Amino acid sequence: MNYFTAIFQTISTLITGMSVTFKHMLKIRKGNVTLQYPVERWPRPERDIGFSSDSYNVIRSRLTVDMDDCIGCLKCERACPVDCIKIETHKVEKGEDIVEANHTGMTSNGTTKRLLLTRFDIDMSECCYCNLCTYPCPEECIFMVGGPNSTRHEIDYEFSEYDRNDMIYRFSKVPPDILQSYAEKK
Amino acid sequence: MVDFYINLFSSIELIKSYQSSIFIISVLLAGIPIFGFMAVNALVAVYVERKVSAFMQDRLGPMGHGVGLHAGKWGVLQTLADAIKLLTKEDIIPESADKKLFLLAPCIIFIGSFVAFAGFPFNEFLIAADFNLGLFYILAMSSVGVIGIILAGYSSNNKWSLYGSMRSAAQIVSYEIPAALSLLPIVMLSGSLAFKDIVLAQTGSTLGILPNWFIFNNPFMIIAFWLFFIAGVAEVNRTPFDLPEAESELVAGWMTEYSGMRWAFFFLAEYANMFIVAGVATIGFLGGWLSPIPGYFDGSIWGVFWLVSKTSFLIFVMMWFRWTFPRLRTDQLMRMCWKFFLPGSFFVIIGVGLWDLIMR
Amino acid sequence: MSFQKLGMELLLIKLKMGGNKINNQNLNNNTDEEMVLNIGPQHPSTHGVLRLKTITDGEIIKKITPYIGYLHRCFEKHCENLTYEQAIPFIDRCDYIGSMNNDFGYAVAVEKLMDIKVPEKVEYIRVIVAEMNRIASHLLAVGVFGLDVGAVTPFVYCFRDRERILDLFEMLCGARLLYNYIWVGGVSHDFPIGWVEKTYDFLDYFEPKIIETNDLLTYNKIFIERTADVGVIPPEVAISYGVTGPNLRGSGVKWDLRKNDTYSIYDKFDFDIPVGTGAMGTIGDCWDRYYVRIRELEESLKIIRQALDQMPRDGDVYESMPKKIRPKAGHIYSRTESPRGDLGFYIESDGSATPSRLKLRSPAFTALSCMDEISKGWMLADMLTILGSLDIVLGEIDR
Amino acid sequence: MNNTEIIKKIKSSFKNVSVDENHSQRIIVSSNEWEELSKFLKNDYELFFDSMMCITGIDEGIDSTNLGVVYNLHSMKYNHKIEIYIPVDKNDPKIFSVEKIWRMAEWFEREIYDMYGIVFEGHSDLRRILLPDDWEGFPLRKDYEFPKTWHGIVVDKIKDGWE
Repeated sequence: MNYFTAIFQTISTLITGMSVTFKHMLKIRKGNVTLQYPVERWPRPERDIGFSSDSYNVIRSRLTVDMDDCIGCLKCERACPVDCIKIETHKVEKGEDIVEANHTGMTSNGTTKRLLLTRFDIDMSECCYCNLCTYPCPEECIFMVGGPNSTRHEIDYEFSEYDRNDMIYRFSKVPPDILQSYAEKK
Repeated sequence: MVDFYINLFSSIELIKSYQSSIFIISVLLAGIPIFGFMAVNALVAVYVERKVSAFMQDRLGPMGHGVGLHAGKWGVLQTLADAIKLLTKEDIIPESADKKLFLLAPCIIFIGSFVAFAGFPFNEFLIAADFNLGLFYILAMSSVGVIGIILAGYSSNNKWSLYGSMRSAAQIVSYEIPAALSLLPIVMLSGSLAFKDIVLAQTGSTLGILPNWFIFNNPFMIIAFWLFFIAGVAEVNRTPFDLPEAESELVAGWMTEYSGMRWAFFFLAEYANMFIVAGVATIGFLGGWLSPIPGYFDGSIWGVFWLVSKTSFLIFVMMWFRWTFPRLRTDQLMRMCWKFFLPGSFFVIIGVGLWDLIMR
Repeated sequence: MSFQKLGMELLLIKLKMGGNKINNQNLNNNTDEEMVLNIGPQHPSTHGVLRLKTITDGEIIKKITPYIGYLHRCFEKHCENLTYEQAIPFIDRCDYIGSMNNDFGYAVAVEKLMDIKVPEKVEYIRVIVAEMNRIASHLLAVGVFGLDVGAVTPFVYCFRDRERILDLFEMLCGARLLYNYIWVGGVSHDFPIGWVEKTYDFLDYFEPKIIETNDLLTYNKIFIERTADVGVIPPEVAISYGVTGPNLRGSGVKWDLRKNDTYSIYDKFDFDIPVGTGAMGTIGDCWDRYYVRIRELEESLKIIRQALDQMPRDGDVYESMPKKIRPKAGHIYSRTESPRGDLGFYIESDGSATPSRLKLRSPAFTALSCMDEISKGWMLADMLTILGSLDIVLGEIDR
Repeated sequence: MNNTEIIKKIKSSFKNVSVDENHSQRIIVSSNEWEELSKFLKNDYELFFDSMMCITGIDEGIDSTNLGVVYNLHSMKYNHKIEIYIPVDKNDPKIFSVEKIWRMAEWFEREIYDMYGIVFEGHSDLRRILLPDDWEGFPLRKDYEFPKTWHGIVVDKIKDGWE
């Protein structure tokens, strides 16, 4: 008797399974979940945290620094668990503005800038997108792009490069002659 | 077809005297279309398989937006692109492989399915070599491939390949028996081994509306059909019987070490075998090239259409199986063959015999 | 020179060079019938980079020696040089399928060490995200188990549903897989507006999908044949080997840290602990382990629904977050229920900002260690079924 | 049974067991008594520690001469726990293997051997588990020095424009 129940069970359960897949095949127009990637893009999640959007990062994406606001406090460098941020600073005499190096005395929060950032490098190939560096920043000048910040920087998921060295983002734009003069002073 | 060409060429005065060359040319003329058909069949079937699997899994499968950049509208050029890729790929032969056998194996597998096609009729006239033992011939030829599989597994000098080929040999040899036995009722009902006679025995209608196909002949024939079909699925190594290549167990089974064109030959043969199994089931049980509405849409062209569409439906069912079921284990596979399929096919033979004796 | 002669020359050269001799040493003095088969590190069903050296007799497994460490990332050494906050991204990467649960376990451990009481809202948020992550993890386990047995379609269905959870997580914290969301003393941010409603939508969407998976895979006769009675872990063996989580419950032991050694606010919820009953074969077989996971999906849904209903809507999630994490000198061993079982953290602090020792007791590590015991005598195909049913994550085993 | 009762019970049978001064929940045992104590913990009817939760190796610091092993035990039957600390000498780290008593110790002890070099006597298969077989040194010891090369491969980071 077991013999025939086994046959019956086999046939009935297999037909149940086949009906499931067949239903899915018929309903493909409604049910398909494929995203045809280069044409369709991943929708950006709507994240309204209720915070002021300027200070908030909704997406773990590319890190960006507003060099106008950076005061060189090194908090982000210390917070990074993978050491992918490297900052070098030099003391500038009070009141000296170096416009071409984004050193203009005051940040948008009203803090006086005392240090000239001769180097602010982020190696995005090492970045683990943990977002830990953005929280301690007192001037909110390091952030991940996208979301509300997309007004300032366009959202970008696939920032691939052909050369590995291009993944090192150099934010400091100090002209070489000024860099030279500071190197001599040191 | 071969006979037709020989007659044709013999009637031409100019080349009448070159009998041997006429034979070779005729065979080539009959054989090349088969090769073409196999290639086209594989191309189409791979595309359909991808689409069917994708739709069953809520995906879209190969898609494209414009020729050149992507694989055409709905990805129709995908398999063509794959074929070109396979043709241009490096052909790797492992250093410690038995080189001669390694090169020979794909040829044998391909020849196995190619030769089986020679006896396969597409309609009443379209058959490469018509002979009165068609069914028997195809059954015999479809097991030639197993030699190639064993050679491929042995010569690769790879443990996965060896496992795959051992499983495959056991599986194909065992399932030959129920497959052949479940075809016996057809021979009993039609009284012939030739495909033409088998199909001709299915003309007309039964029970008023239904076509007089063998599957509707009596309840035992339905069992016989499914027995043959499932045994056929096992013979062509498709899920749930894909143990020889079991990708999650044996990496790729007996074709682990093959690449490029040689691997493509395996693929070609697999889809050709699927077509043959589905085609034999169609001819034997589903009326071959006869139309499903008795008396209408019959004729040579319609015949090809009906045969190919019925066969395609059966191939679709095979794909449906594949994308629904898990895989069996070796001992379960054997148990299923010897404990269920073999008694089942004997039961069907007896049943059909008694039915034929009593009802007619 | 004739071709024949050339052929002879070549043959002689070949013979002098040793010919095609294959280096075929008998490994470990096996008898003729035994064969050493290396499964992995590159193999489709090893769930990562795991190497199993198996001694087989035909298809029958005689002995299995797992070789792990291919994914070793010096996690424990690394943590000794990181502050407590910085360790969280690395803990995420241990069990990358259930990152939220890892963070949860770590946060609970450090909070116990520092005597922090987190606000109720944070507890609710943590429970909700951890259970969501448990669903995601179990979906992967179920789907991949199907794949190991040979069914491809359930895998895709499971990933389709898992993707929805990942979408919700992306909306929640911006990351899809490695969240860094649960922090010591709180969470990185509150639920965004509309997240709760979307989660309710997901729960409604997901419930019928479990039935579909059952139709397609769980009660499939071939699947039952493949998994029932295979790879039985008797309860005493499971306890002795430290096998925990769904694998232990599959063996019929009603043990769940969420109920038996409760942490956070799990005592506020009403849910069952599914155990293996041997419905299709023996208690503790692969099918039981699989089915416990399926049932746990339902239980997790229950917990999420209750938590969403009861959760206080207002409150600050940063309230109890310490400015600097510097626990006093001491140690703690704390364990939580991750999707794979007991996830233990042994943390020893010397009063500085970095732990002096952080040990992660991985549940998959113990599950894999009993592989040899339970899969002896089964066939090659069964061995991979058993491996799939244990639901290991190599990132967590190798750390 | 709560923690103090368990400690009392153990102390009644084993005189040399002491309670850790810094961490009051755990008890300290010398390594030569561990063999008997482990069997007692497993087999005693009232204690019945049938499951080992975790085994952790510890380096007490560069100044100390001791390594240590922490055993976290748990009883599934009575749902009580105990933590046992066993200090071993850094120069000759040897400890009784509990592999036969709690089977999960097999891999955990291998891992501790791998990371700290503590030899577990009586272990059936004491090899490195996470690191390669030819690794030198025991990385989780506090005085471990990172190798500069491994099989001729330079370990130091070489990257243009970085440091």
